[in-house]
Amino acid sequence: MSGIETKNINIKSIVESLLFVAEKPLSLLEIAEAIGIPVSEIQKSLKELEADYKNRGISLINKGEYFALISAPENSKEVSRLLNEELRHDLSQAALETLAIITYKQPLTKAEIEEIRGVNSDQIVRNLMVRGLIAEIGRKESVGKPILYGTTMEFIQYCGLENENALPKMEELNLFEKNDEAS
Amino acid sequence: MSGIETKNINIKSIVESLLFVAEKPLSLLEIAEAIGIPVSEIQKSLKELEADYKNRGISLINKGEYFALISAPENSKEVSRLLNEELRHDLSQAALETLAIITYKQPLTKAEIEEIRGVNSDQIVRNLMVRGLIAEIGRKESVGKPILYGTTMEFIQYCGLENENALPKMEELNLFEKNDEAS
Amino acid sequence: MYAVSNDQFEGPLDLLLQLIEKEKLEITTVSLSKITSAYLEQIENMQGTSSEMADFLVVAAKLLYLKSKELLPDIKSDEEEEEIEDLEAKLREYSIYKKAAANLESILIDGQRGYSRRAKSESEIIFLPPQDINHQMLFAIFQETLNKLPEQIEERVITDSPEQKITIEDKKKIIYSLTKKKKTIRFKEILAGAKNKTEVIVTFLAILEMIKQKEIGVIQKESFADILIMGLK
Repeated sequence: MSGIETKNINIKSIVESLLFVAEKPLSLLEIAEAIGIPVSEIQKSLKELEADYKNRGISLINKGEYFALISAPENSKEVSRLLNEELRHDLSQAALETLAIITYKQPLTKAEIEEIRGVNSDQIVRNLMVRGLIAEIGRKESVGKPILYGTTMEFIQYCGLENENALPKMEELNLFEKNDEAS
Repeated sequence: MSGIETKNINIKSIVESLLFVAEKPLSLLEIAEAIGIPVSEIQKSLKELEADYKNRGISLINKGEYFALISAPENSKEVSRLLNEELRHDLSQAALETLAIITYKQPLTKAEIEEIRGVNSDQIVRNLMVRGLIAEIGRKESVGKPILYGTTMEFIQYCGLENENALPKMEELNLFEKNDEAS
Repeated sequence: MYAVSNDQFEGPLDLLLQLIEKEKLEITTVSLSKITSAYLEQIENMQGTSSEMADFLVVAAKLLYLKSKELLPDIKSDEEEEEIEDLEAKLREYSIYKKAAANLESILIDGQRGYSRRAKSESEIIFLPPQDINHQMLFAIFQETLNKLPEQIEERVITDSPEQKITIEDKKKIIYSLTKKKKTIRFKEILAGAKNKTEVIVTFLAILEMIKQKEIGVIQKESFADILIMGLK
């Protein structure tokens, strides 16, 4: 195998990795810059990837200069069954705990939620968002500008929290505030 | 192409789609239920997918019955550049030591971890939980039903492994010379 | 992590292991006995909360038995023998996990890491609140969660007043001057002023060394009777 071919194989693999992890569609330029090679060298890999994905569960789509991986449209029935599965169950105790923390400490970041719960909470925060119970309500003015979460208006109303008197008094929360400072 | 073969190709494609869209690792059962076929029919597809992903930008990893797709570890340099993430690991010696114990002895309780380390490990266990590298995976059937800890898929992913079988066996470690590893 | 001058260690077992490795020894009872003094020296200068120190002292007590057996070959207790064997076995086990940790570190330093997909499926957000919940229940859950928070370790800040460090050398001088003043002193008397377990251990070591150097002699009339100490020089 010649050096050029090896390099080509690697580029295709890297392009695939980048498209896989990306949060949003990537432009040719973004891909090229992340790899550190000219745009012209990306195009061939994208063509090859497209061919590789024939009859596969992943498809490569493009809109102009932008490329993204999606799940194969013909599998949409099973995909939505899987994604809806979790929504059919009521909230777990861990999810209720997280929801309670967000309700009474909002706005707060995921790191702050994790600090209180002592466990990674990615999955639960995501689940509460999909259920329309919490939402991103801003960014914290600190390093990395992390997302701040809060409960949705719908949830506040549902719980009978919209009346401000219903929210816990500050004294009741004092214990917690103290812990917060000490940490 | 016979009907059976077509069906087989479809299952593989669906399994791939499901793993692709899933927000957390999927168990064999979850995959089977979303497709509506027996677990036994999933396993073959997973084996095939694993083979398909050789030298590709996507890898199939597993922890026991759970499976997930991740970007190929060999492309981590470019991926971390795209995601603007630090690639350097930031685990302390205590964290590494605790992770090593949990990896080889899981499931085990905090008391058992402390017995081996000879020191209190509250804080270190908590930190590893927040990081998502370990998790509560059950309760021990003994007095007080203490929590049992184990490593997570996140840990396997963080190490760039396919699964924990890729780590050296306990007996093999015994033969390692400390200086060898440091180099 | 504990640090004494330039040395860093994760706990008593780590400290033992490092001392043994420094001397290029194998993990054996003999090695443990050889590094006893070095171990005690380290913990004498260590800063830590009392519960942290306790972990180190439990090991120190076992080592002291070895040391005392070396100096006074007649004393031998099955229980202590067992504890030493247990310590040796634990240290062996720990050393294997240390290797596993080093191996893990080499894997992580490699920097090969898998990343999961960041793009989230465009699932429609549907309002799906938990069933039968009101704000009282939610607040109760909130308080329960807070109660589970680990207590902050304030002990470190409050109780860690700079303790007076006492070395074996210091203790020997004190015992020597005591034997000058009185012909015999009771072991209990010497220990009475000890402020913590470390000092008890240091005192005991000092006595053992002085016996070895024939600076003092000890008499114990019967088991559990008070030990009498007298100066020989």
